[in-house]
Amino acid sequence: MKFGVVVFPGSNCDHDCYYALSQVVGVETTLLWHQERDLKNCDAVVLPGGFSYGDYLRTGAIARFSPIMDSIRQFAQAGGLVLGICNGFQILLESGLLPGALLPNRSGHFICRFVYLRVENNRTPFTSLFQLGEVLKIPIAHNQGNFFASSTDIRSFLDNRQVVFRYCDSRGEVTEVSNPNGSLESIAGLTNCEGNVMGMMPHPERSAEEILGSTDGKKVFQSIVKWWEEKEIARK
Amino acid sequence: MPENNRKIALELGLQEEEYQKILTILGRTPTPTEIAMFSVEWSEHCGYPHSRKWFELFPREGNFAALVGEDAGGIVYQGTAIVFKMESHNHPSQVEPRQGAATGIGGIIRDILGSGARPIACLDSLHFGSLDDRRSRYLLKGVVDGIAFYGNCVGVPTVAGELCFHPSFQGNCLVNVMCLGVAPREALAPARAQGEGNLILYVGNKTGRDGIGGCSVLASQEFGEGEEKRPSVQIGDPFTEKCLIEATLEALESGYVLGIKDMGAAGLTCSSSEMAASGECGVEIDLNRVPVREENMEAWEIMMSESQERMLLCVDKEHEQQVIDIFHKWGLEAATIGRVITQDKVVIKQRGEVVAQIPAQALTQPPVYDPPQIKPAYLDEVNDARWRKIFPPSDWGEVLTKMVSSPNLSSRRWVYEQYDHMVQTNTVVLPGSGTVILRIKDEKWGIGVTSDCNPVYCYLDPYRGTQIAVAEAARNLASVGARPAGITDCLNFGNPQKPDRYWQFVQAIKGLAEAARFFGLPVVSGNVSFYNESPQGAVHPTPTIGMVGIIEDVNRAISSSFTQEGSWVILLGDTKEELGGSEYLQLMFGLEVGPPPEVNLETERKLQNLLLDLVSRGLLLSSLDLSEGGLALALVEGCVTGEQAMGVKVELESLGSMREDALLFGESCGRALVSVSPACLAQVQSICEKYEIPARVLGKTGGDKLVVEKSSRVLISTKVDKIARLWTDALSSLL
Amino acid sequence: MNFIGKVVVLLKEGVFDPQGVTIKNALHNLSFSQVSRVRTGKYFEVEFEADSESEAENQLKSMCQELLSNPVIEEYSFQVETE
Amino acid sequence: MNFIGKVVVLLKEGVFDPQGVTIKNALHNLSFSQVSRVRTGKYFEVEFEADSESEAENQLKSMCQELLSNPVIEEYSFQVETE
Ligand SMILES: Nc1ncnc2c1ncn2[C@@H]1O[C@H](COP(=O)(O)OP(=O)(O)O)[C@@H](O)[C@H]1O
Ligand SMILES: [Mg+2]
Repeated sequence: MKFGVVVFPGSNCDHDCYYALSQVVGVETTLLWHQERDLKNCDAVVLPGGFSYGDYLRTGAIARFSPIMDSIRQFAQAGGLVLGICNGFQILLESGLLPGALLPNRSGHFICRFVYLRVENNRTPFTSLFQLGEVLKIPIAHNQGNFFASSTDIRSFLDNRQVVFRYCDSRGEVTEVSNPNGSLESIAGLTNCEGNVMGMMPHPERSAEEILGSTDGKKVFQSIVKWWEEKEIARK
Repeated sequence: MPENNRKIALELGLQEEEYQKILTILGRTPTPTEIAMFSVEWSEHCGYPHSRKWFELFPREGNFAALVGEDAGGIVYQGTAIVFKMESHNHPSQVEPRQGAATGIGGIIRDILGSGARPIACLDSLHFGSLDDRRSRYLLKGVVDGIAFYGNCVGVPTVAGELCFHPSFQGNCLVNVMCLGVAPREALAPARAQGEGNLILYVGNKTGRDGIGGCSVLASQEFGEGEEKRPSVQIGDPFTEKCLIEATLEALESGYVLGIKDMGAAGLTCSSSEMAASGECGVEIDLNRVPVREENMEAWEIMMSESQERMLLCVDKEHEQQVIDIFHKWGLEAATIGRVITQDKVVIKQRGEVVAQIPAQALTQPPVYDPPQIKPAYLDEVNDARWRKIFPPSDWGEVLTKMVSSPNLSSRRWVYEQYDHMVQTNTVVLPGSGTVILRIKDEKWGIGVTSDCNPVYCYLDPYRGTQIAVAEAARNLASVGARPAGITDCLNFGNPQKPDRYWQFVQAIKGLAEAARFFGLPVVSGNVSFYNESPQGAVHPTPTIGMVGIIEDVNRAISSSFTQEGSWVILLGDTKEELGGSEYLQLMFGLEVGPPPEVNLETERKLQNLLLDLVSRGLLLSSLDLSEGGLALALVEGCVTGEQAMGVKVELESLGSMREDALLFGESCGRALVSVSPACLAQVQSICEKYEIPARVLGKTGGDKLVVEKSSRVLISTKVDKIARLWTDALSSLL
Repeated sequence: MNFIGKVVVLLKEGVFDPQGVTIKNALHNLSFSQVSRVRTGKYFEVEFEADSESEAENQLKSMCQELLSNPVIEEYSFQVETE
Repeated sequence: MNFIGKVVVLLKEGVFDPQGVTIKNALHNLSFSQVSRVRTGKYFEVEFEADSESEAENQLKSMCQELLSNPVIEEYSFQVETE
């Protein structure tokens, strides 16, 4: 299996994702420059965190027009796996690959800290190694992670089980206090209807090694690998 | 005409005798462009005329191989260069806190980038006036917002720093920023021009009229009352900086870049002349080729502009296009603006005419001054130990509550959570849980980094105060297992032409030099910021120390939080009856009197070695050096900084008899608080004996209360949850 | 012809505006207690060429829709002036 | 009486506006090549009470000077409307 990590100007978690995938998970990984259209036969694409185009104007607003996004749109429509992390999530929303929007954090500040997430759906390519309801420890680092959508949309996300991660406390309770940024329904991660595109604000690549304080993020990447390998076996 | 030029020179801040010196160097009347170039290059900020001679006192070598060059210096460990430098952005931040602080981060990152290293961490040491004051709160919020805005966007984690409030910073805040970078030793790039005919390449943002004369005007003058002629402040563009970092590192990797320098203070003047001078050659520059943002810019404006996010490169003439292509790929300006010549000259042309022609060596060797020093009169008044007469309060629990929720002692979480301190995934001990440790991917070893200075100690005794800052920074590092390796500094003082201020400065330099030499720490880089004065007077002397250490096995790194119930809590080092300069006296009695605690460098060294030994053997569960707030605050930090708050019960009888306030809140140097599992206690004690450091077992961790007793009398007994909440939320609730 | 488009982008009514709340509180602290609400938004001045005023308006509208605003959370309004 | 103050805060002429440059480049990439410049600014709508229109203008002016703009790098303009 082969991963591609997109490099937009201003991405700053591209190398971290590359390291986590290639060195920690141990899967073939390549960097994809935003000006290119070739996805280099990747089986999964990661849009990393950072500040593409400085977040000038709006987060993700300018990156969505990069040439590579055309290819990613086609790739996703054909069922390809796309994971957007933090700024990558924001880009997916701006490009319409995921529904909704991310507003500035309720506190008005950037927040960098470990949070807890509850797994709401483990039947996605991104969470297949988790138990339903499992509590993960993964850091966030963002200014605009406050998820917003109309109440009817939110309803349908919940009904379709598109909500994959919710912010919770260490015991798995979803409370007002455990919501770091004001996201509606404490949404931290969301897939599209089909389930092959996921965006999440927390950073799995920052919690992929014991020395960084948690390995829960590693399992997000490993889930993708497992899901893909099983599909390959089924196909053969 | 000559008379007019002399007037321009004086207006730009040059002294009469400096102007005369320029006449001698050139043998003619300088052109306005030349005057502008001299004025910035010889300014306090770039040329260090009032401080340079003292730098000779600093050790340039130490326990580890050191790099001490013209630019960012550093140390070398196992073939890896670790370069670091600190710089002030006080005056711009006072005027426009958000952009002032932001461009400070941008500038120091480019400084490190200019050495060819990848920036891997930033630190910020911040000093503001009293938090009761609205303007101080505005400045704090703006500065933190600016550092977050810039630092988070460029993807360099801001991992540590300091935050201190004191009325002396009311009209003049201090914003000191530090950056650290790493590169293979042989990949470092020189800051020089070389090889006749090679090209001078300008890359990054366009040049505008912003920040013109920033360093000569802004950083080299005091703030006056109701200042109208406010200097322009630059706007930070972290997006361009991020691209500049990647493009520059890519260009360096190509091998076609022969020299590089950031365009910081004094912009093109400084970068071009210093590259020429250190390459012992000259450069010829055509200003018509400089990418400019505004039309009709005068030569002197282009030469003085401090537009941000620019670098100057010396490029192999055969490979100009390859290098340009790299910058274009990242969407950056790249223009060949000149070439290297053999003569010792900086030649500046505009519209086909030579507008400046100055010997590079002379331009980069500003005059050196040694103004008079007088020991300030206040010193005897404030160092009279009058605190011994004060009557201690009766309820220590209440005092503790007040201390943990005070501006200076409460948790800094409100600050560091606004900074992305994890990007690059190297931060293995996070801010707030001890001294920060960074790993180096694929290496076993790691880096510890800290900054420190207590301005009140330095006010009461600049020499001793500075030594304490060095000792404390070293103790910070040793307590988590990092061996102190090198120092950078940022020396913030008042007007050097006032003899009492200058005396403070010289005392601090001497204290720093001696302590650094004693500990085997080279001073690899630094920065001097004078004229930190407002109509209320000078700031307290603040020689901020930035220190870097090496931890041999990064997996051994520990934090300050108690981690295991039932572990023994041990105080290393002696507690003396010392309260001078303490936070306790200031907060509880409004007293700022000395003398500050004694510092014994020999004992400090023994303690450092002991801590390093204990950590490397994996014998400690937690470790934290004592500083402001003394033993009581160290206990609080042990209890509340972990994932789950944990109680502790201690008995202080073994520390000897003295005032209870000194016991609890005294700030004696040379101490650390460690916790040890019962199985290791005997071994730890015998190692402490070997190092001749007293180790007093105070009690055990566990429960949900912080309990402090003396001779079985309860001094403090309080729920840790409550203390944790107070400590953590204090700062944000005061804002 | 040269035009200046003046564009205001606001969060839609009903979308929480934390910056607005922060600024309102700050104004109260400065004793502007008479302030009941603050809405924050973005402002752009776009200088561009177009053949006619109606043409200019059409172009600016496209810019707003395609780039300058996000219809999920924001609404825009503009004015076109000749230079 | 209830007023709405509409405030625009812009970077002063000559002060570098990196956001504006980036947005202009993005518009060019979207083939709005006729755009020669973009200036970015902040926009505020302040709802407040005052006794009269001139009183309202005075108050809004103080808010702009004290909080909404920093005269070192920014300039402001406003309009007051009755609700
Ligand atoms: N301005 C700041 N920026 C980032 N981190 C900070 C800042 N101020 C304090 N910190 C962090 O908060 C923690 C406590 O700070 P402090 O009490 O000054 O440390 P120390 O006890 O080592 O002197 C440390 O991890 C420190 O690096
Ligand atoms: Mg300290």
